[in-house]
Amino acid sequence: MERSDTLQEKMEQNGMSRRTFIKYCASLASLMALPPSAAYAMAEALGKAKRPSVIWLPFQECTGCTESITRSHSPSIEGMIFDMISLDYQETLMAAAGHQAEEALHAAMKENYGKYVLIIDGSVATGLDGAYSCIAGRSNLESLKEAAKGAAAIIALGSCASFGGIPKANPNPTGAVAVSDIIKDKPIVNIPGCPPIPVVITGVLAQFLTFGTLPELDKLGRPKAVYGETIHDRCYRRPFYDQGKFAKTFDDEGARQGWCLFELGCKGPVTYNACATTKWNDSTSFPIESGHGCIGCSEPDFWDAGGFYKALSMPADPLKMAATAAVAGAAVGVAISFANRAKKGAAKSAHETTKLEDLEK
Amino acid sequence: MPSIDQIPISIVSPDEMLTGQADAVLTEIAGMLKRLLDDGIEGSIDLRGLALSGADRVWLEKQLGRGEVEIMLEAGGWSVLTETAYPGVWKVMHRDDRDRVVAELIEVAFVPAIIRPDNGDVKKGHESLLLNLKAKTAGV
Amino acid sequence: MSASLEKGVRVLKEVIDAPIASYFNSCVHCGLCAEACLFYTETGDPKYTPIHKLEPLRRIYEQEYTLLGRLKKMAGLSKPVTDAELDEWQELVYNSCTLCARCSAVCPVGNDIVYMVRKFREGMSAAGHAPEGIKGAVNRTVSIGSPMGVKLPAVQAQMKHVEADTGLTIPLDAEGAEYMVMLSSMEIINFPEYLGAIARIMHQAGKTWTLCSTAFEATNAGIQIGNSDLAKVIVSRIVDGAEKLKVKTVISPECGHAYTALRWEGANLVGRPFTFEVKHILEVLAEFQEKNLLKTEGFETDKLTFHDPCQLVRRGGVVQQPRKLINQIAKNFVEMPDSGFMNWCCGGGGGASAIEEGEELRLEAFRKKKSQLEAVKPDRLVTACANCRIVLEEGLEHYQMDIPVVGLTEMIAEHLPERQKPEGS
Amino acid sequence: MNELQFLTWVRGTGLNIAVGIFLLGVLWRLFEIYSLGRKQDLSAPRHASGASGFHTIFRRSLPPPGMLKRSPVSYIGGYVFHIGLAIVVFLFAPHILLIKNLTGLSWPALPSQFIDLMAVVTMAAMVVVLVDRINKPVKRFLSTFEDWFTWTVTFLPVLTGWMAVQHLLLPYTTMLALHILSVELLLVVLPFTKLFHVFTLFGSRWYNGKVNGHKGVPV
Repeated sequence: MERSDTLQEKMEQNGMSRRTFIKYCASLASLMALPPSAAYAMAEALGKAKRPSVIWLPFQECTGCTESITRSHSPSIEGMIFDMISLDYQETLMAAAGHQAEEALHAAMKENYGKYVLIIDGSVATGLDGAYSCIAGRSNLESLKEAAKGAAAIIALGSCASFGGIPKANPNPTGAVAVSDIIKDKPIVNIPGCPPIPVVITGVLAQFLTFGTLPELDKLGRPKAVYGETIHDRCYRRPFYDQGKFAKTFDDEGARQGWCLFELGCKGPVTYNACATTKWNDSTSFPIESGHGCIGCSEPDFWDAGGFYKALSMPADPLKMAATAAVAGAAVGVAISFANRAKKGAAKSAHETTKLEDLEK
Repeated sequence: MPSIDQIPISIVSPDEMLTGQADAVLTEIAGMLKRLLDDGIEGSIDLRGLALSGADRVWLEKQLGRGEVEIMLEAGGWSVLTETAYPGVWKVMHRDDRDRVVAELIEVAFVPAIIRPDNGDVKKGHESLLLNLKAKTAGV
Repeated sequence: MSASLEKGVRVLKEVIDAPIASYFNSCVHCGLCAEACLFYTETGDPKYTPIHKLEPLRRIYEQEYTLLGRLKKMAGLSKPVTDAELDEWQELVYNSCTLCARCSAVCPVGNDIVYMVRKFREGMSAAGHAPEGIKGAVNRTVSIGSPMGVKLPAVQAQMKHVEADTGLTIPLDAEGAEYMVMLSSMEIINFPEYLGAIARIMHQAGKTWTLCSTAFEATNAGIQIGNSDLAKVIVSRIVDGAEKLKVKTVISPECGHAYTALRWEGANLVGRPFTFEVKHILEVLAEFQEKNLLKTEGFETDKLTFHDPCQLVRRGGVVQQPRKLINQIAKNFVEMPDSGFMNWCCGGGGGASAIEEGEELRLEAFRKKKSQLEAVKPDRLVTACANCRIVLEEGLEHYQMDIPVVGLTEMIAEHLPERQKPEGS
Repeated sequence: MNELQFLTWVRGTGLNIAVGIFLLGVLWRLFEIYSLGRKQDLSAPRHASGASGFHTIFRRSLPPPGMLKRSPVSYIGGYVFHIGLAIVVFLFAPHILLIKNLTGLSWPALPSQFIDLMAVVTMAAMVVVLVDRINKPVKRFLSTFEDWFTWTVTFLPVLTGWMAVQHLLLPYTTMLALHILSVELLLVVLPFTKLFHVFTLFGSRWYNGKVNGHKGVPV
């Protein structure tokens, strides 16, 4: 099937009006915290944009991110954006396989050198020279370095690509690291989440296509517009937190009343994401709405943050060293007491009885 | 002494508090109106990007009031564009085809931009009308 | 480090014990001990804060007996104690401390500060940093037998005088007597009434008693200078005398430190428990009173108040006895503010009265006693310590206050029925 | 390091290290101090000293006659600060939850509003005793770096805890992490500074009371 060259044409083919597209752009602009007027510019630019080449490399991942994007319940427009891009390599989605796929990848990289957008999902294994994760006999580490060279920008999709994610969890047997730990000379947008919210990636792509810019990022490389506030800040159960009303177990009266899940280990206060506003499953709900605390999946090292069901204020690891320290302290103490007693004893045996004349110096 | 259940209890939820944000919105709208008059520059405010409480929204709604025009727009879901009591100030609510609110704006313009048909669209409409006419003539 | 300093430090290493370690670690620098010390309250000079008087001792403790302190010392980060420093501290440890123990009584963390001063004096004296006045007193006590240089003939002269006066025999070296009576040289020289009073009281009570020719002097300047070796020499004479005469009880005279030296320190100095009891004369009198063996007649009618010697109340536990005794012979007994357990020191205890260069400070500190006395305006001041009595008299004279000071024992003796025949004779 | 990682560190590794040093330090210091021993008192007691040591442990918490008047700030400020601190530390619901988590023991909490008030009162009292330390010649004379330092490490947990609860200045998470960190600092320095009086105080009062009991001194 022949593809249309611009989105405008594609829309016309699908019988979609310009106003529909403007509305969609207005919602994207709102999500990306762009000024509302940007919607019109976006609509115009997107309408005329040529299909940029996108190369999507999967590393140590579970395909959850791909699932999240492709199973998004959003209307056809988001799918269309994907149609719009020239997804030249995506192992899971592409029809080609084996040598054919590799050839497609290298052809795309060569043809669009310096212009393509590189999407990575999954963390990069660095242990044993990256041998833990290979595609076509080449380590992810090698592939990443090669693909990054010609990329205009890199999108690290999901917590694994953004921060190392679950492969990096203690004890990290594969030496997993984030994309940003390897690539230092390219703009990288981190879209963490396990999985990330689908609309965020379309928003970032739309902005890149429209303005040729990447969204404003926070210090962890995440779009500020989406990751600017915590789940806790936007949580509908927040008033209960402020009133000190907490569910103590998952089946108590508090839980039934929909009270705050802080004491049940909710990581909402330390998790920066938009789940509480964009929600999941076609805007049905988000974890807290279903009665389970946030597990902080979009934060670095969330897997090792002290247990999903332990309140943030609780010690993560109840006093591992206490017994050892007590024994060591007692040992030090006993050693000093022997030394002290010896010293005191020596002073005593060296005692010279004071006589009257000794009172004078 | 009254028993404990006779003591009246009132629960104040955050939605019942004015944050003062709505005041600022009004001031900004006034500024935008002046720019529209002086320089013809249109403006808009993304209401969902502001931390407005329920009470703020109700208050704002009341302050803005209603004008004479209400436009329904069906494009991938219904949108409602309502003129407020202040001509040139529009309240815009976009919904998608599943009736979810996707954008909620205040637009300051003589006519919201989305209403004005695009030149290209008009041109295409004109062409298809001519074609239509030709077909009718030919068909007779 | 000079040999004497080395010796002093070694002695301190010997005496530092768990209580001292606990006390230093507990101190939070709250400064409340200063509020309890009359040298601070009357001068307002923070250097008289009791815990500060122990600073060199604290550093030696830290440098010698704590791991961190030893590491700091090894790394050369700690300030060593020097002769010059101890010299500077001599005034703080002796002149401005009477071992009155008010600080120990108020310390909120429970530090027995005066216990530490006493121990610190061990090192100070061994290092040769004791004041001349106390050194002299020790010298005389050890070599002559009494801090004022009183010898047995002087006592015998007194005895004769009292015998003539009372018509009673003063027993000397009477083996098997129930009580062995000790004197303080101040009493022998300044307050001879004491011996007569004892003779009459014992006679009336029908008790056997004796003086000891080898141990009549109770005061122990070794305790005041803080040197256990010398204090032991002095106290051993009494122990030997008491054991030789096989007495049941040794009576400490009206002298605070003599009582502490004998009652609480004695056994520890000689290294074994005593075979006899030690009692302060007031304790004995109170016992007599309880058993109805102390009969008096008549009452003092002028306004009396009682100065509690520190070593009797705070360090000795003798609080109620003097009050009961006074009330038997006085109609108008009033208490000074803070009297009893928290009474203020006269300013001359702990050997301080023997330090000539400390006189000015002593008189300054006496203002505390002056204000206590002004609050009740007594006609006469009763006490039970010859040293207090001398210091009080000096202070009162200096501030031109006309309040005579009397010893409680002799005051009681004055109320014994005249010329009463001993029972059964 | 972001907030979650910071918080994870302070409530994990950081807390382990702090509690480890604390326990090690406390045992080491207790041995170091009390193993020095003392000579047996050979003098005959006036009467058996009995429970006088224990009595003094409690009675020394009250001002001796006349002292309250001489140094009201030390006593009243001290009481408010120590009692306030005890209330805030041991009767605040999240702290009880923590103790329950560690030891399984728990007891009823006081209302958060009251704890909040107590925290403010405690801080006020601490500021007052600090000002007193600066103003009073004796206290200033006795004060060393350690005095200012220990005041600060005691004050910080109260301040950061209160600020975390009040959502002041920094996001709750960061403040909570700082709060836990400040408590860890307190735990680490406690055995090696004058703050160790929380342990030796009992020994010191006991020794003092025992000696007094032996002599029959009424305390």
